[in-house]
Amino acid sequence: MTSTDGHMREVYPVGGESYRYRIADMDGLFTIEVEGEGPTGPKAEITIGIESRQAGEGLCRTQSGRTHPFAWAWVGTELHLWLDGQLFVFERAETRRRGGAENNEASGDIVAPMPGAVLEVLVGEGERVEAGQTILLLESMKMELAITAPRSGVVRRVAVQPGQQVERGMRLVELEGEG
Amino acid sequence: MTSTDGHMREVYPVGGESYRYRIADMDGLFTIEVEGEGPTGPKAEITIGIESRQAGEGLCRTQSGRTHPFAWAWVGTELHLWLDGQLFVFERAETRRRGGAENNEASGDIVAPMPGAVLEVLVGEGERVEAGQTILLLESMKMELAITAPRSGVVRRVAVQPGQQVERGMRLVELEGEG
Amino acid sequence: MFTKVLVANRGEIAVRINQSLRAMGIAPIAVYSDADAGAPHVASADYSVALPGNTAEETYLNIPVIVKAALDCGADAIHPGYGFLSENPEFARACHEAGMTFIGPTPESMEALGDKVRSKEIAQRAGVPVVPSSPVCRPRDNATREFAEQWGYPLMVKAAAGGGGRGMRLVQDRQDLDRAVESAGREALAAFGDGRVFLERYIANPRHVEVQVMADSFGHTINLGERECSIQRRHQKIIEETPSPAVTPELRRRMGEAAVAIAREAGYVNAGTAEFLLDPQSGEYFFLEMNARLQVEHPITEAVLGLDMVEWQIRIASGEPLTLRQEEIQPRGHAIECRIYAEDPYRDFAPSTGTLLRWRPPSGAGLRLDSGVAEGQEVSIYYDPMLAKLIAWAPNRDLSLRRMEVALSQFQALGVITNIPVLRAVVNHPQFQAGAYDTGFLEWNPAVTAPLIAEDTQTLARTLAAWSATRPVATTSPEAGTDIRAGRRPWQSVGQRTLP
Amino acid sequence: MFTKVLVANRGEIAVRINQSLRAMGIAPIAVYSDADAGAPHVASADYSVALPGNTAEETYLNIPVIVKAALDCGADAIHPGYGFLSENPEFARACHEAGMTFIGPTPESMEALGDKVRSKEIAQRAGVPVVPSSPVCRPRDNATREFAEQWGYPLMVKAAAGGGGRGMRLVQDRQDLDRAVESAGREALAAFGDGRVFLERYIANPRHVEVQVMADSFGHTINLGERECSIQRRHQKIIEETPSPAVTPELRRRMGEAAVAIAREAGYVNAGTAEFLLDPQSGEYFFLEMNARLQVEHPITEAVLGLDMVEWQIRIASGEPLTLRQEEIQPRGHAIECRIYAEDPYRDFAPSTGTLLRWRPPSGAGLRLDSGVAEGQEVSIYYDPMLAKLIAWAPNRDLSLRRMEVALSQFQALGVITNIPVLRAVVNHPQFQAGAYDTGFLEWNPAVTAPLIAEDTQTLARTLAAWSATRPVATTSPEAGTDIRAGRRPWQSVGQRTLP
Repeated sequence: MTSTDGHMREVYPVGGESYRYRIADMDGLFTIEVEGEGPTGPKAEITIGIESRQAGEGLCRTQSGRTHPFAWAWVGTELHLWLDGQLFVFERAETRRRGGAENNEASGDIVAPMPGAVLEVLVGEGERVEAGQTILLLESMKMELAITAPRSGVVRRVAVQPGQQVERGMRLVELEGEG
Repeated sequence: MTSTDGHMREVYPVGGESYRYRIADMDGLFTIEVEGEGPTGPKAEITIGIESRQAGEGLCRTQSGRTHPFAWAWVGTELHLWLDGQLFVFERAETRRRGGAENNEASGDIVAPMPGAVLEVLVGEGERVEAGQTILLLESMKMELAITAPRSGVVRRVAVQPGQQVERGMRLVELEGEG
Repeated sequence: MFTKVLVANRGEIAVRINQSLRAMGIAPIAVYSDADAGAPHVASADYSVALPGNTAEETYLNIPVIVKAALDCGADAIHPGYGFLSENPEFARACHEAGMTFIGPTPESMEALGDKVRSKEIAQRAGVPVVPSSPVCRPRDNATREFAEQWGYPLMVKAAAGGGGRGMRLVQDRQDLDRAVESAGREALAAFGDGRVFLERYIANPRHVEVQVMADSFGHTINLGERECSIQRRHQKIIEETPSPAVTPELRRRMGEAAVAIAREAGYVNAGTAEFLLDPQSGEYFFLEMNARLQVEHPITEAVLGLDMVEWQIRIASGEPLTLRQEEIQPRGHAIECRIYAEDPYRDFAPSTGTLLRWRPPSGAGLRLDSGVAEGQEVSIYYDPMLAKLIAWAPNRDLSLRRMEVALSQFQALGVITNIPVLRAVVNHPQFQAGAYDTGFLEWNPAVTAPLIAEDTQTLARTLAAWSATRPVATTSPEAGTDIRAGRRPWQSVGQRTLP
Repeated sequence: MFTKVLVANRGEIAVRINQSLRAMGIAPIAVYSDADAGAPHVASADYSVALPGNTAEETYLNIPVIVKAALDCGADAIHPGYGFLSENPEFARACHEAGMTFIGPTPESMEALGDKVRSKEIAQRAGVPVVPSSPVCRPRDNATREFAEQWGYPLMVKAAAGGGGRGMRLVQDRQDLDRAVESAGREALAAFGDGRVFLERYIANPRHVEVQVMADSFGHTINLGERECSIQRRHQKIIEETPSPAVTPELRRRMGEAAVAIAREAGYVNAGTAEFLLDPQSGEYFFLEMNARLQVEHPITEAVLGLDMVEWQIRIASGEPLTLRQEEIQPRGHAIECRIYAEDPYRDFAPSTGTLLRWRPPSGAGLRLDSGVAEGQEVSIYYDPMLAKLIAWAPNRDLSLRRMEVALSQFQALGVITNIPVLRAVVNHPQFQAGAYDTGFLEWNPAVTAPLIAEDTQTLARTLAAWSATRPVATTSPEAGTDIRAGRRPWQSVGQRTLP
């Protein structure tokens, strides 16, 4: 769980951009290098409160006196950060190689956006689908969610069947063509 | 911190009585023997929530359906138990041998009932005091607290001096005679 | 008065009903599924009964098991809350047959009013305008298609037994009709145990305004004013306020009288809500449906009127007269409610599950939190993703909105993704603040679901995230394993650092 | 209106003022001692300034350092809260001299009214009866002894600059007089930076009733009704309610007019409170003192009147007129406040310190929590042991008491000992419920500080304690060190056990 030296990938809420950090922790001191960003900002004082294995809280005060309460929690490999009433989600870059949801999508996989049960599969293997076409129905928390094709293409593989429980990020259908 | 097998002494809120427990923890199952009490009560189902090193919470449901939320926290060697809106404090029996506050009192010591600073010592060693006489002033949280003699006697030793910080249970004055 | 009341529900509404019961000196009895064994609605009750299983059908919709639990515990009455069995006349009948009071309307008026088709007929008899709609329909049915051809698209599919946006579909054109009817029917069956749906003419850009009514068993019926519920996503309300910025005193009087007329026509007893679509331009309103139960958003009415609606529900059910007079119903100040959902606004509001690792709601002047969860609780896939409701009251609308905004900005919820940033963005939106909004607000303002965050806040977030990632976890922390007394002070300053 | 306001306080009142400021669009600035670096009153502010040190003298009573902090941050005004510097005219003057507004009365009327001796003279000029008292006195002083001989014992020693029970002593006979004067003077000096004390005739078994006044700078002064504050331990209030069960409408009118007359006589501006002793038998009242600041118990007045008193304090200080008319001041329902103290009722209310390992306050209909702490926070020896205030409102007194009792029974605070069981026992006491109590209530009912607990509850407690002691701690837990995803579900059933 400790990532005293590693990269982090920002997945949220600023969609397009991706920042990498290299963090070196030496005797409680640390330096942060932000790839592609040079400037060094104002000094800040950080006060931390109780920490558990999964979550912690703190208060960050910059030199201008501006005060920012924050809190964090590890949700799987994601670091969820609450700051000034906003939520930011970061993902460790290493997990990318193991295949995260976003990565799969780019490769042609359609993944479950939430945990739930497969209600109905509306396409078959080899079938041609149009962008926006509903290909699968998921049920979660008493609601139905229609999973639509992100682009046109041909269904290479259907990875799930009706009634099956799925986790978030699990592959449902594999598309090929018109990538 | 783990007391999977040990004695516990009840110090609160039922003043006079003292209960001891022997707890055996084997493979997650446990039995509780209560010294001096024989009867076996109704079956109960316990559901536990998150636990940290120091605190935890649970719900106890007896066979009649009566439901009791509870929570506990370790405060030093004391186990604080919140049950049905009441607070119960238990102390591990072992600590008795190391000398708790109550024990000292019986032996003639007057101990600090709260943490704070000694403001004034009103008696000298060798001086005779009457029961109820103010012997020392403590300050804590901006308030003065007068420490009075629990019984008449002669001051054997004054263990603190004005300005000194004291912890709860720390010996302030030693009395002798008329025990 | 009752001695023991079983609350046939879960989550925040069961906790809230438990509180009123205990304040009245009545012992609440909770029921719970396997997943809810440690939930706050169980902890806040005096007695509890396990309902084995996890799906709603096995547990909170399971009439025989719930009635048996109530009998076994010696309950005098059952409060159904909202959702689940609250508008199921079979359940009300089963309670009566078992010799217990059902806290709500009679099965007969529930059948008549809870059914969206029959309730419209009642409204028409009471002289209240309604939105044109079809009889109950099935996919690929001729009558269904005829109605669709007559009124044209878009059209709404709605569950006859429904509420809360469940079993509801907007149909844009002919080719989607059958699938929508099918899908809505299936969802309605799962949610309400009743798969009947019907079609309704789609009114574009209306406001959704509802009127609360309360009636006792001696024929005394009053209205408790309106609630504006136009901020919706997927036809489900997320923010409500009262008084409505769109309702003039004259309109308030007319809509209030209309709601009371419908309740009287149906012989209605207990709390109910008449929902209307309001055309903000013309001031025309159309009766939509009557919810024959307590509403999710009842706390805002309680806040401006200073009363306990659940207490009145229980008093009325026990046979007491409603002693409030219509002329006493004078709202004071303004109240707004935000529903905190475990859902990801950045992933099209998909439900989010997990463990609530931090749950630190705000509190203070003018704030009320009705919560069904606690820190450490697991949010499962089985039930509605609404975690809590935050209510802000203030002497005027402006201050109540500001209080809400401040409170939302301080609400720490981590472990599951919530819609709090969206709620904040709506409350901060100039159009919302001006009161000039309708049910299309979220659709027309996609920016509120992707709020702009200042660049320096983003930079700070990135830096703190990197910093948080360096925090030692408990297993590698130096004091792990030592006596807690030796642990470091819970708050400590880590000194000055240069932040990029 | 102001842009930035520094709040020269800590704890719940600083958090509460921050909330009103933010709701008004004003940026709050917090100040904090070393021990308070992570406290909620800092987290709820937009800016913060460290006050090095920990004692009140070094930090929250340090006028030059606080004024400099305000200037450095560009504050337009300073809100002093209650306690600390709130009634210190030097501080108000220092604010004015630095070009900032002090949110409170003028230093002159503060000096006149805040001083208990001079305030009595003002009351007498306004034609309001007062309790006989001596001039400012010193130990072993002739005038002091003369007053004592004239009125006899018991006598009260009180701090001229005091409030909240600090610097107050009951003297039972002659031999204790000098020590009491000395000790009260020292405590007053530490608490208020002003060691002057005086003697006052002791009225046996009175009720303590206070009237809230509010005045703008244009001569408009109104009263906001009374608060009953008779439940006290060590002369410090722990439970307050409004309306008072002892005050008739006629008495309410007379006491309200008396309070306004005193404020007018003193040229008083902003919020202030006239405290009275009330003889419940004769209905006679005696003016006691005027608190020239916000009171701890102001939320119960806010609850029944539906207004934000801090907002009005700020508006009035910024030069706005008070637009509320006396005839608009109509209380609705009943409100009660319980002060949650970190103190051990079973050890003579000695302050309790430590870490708040669990802090799970109740929430819901009619409840308000004003809190200065959060779970994980350390409660230090340096400041007042009041952690939070719980306020319950309901349409009537009976229901508000019941709501409070239910809420207290659900309030989980572990890690420091609190007075919650005592508060509960008082609210449950038949004498309190009948409204027939006075300031001697706790003294005459020692049982409330040692409530009887049913034998089966005790047995269950013992068993659960033994059981809790068997719980594995994190360091020996099997999943420690594993990925959190593999951790066990946060709630799990451990099955059926036979409990002794």
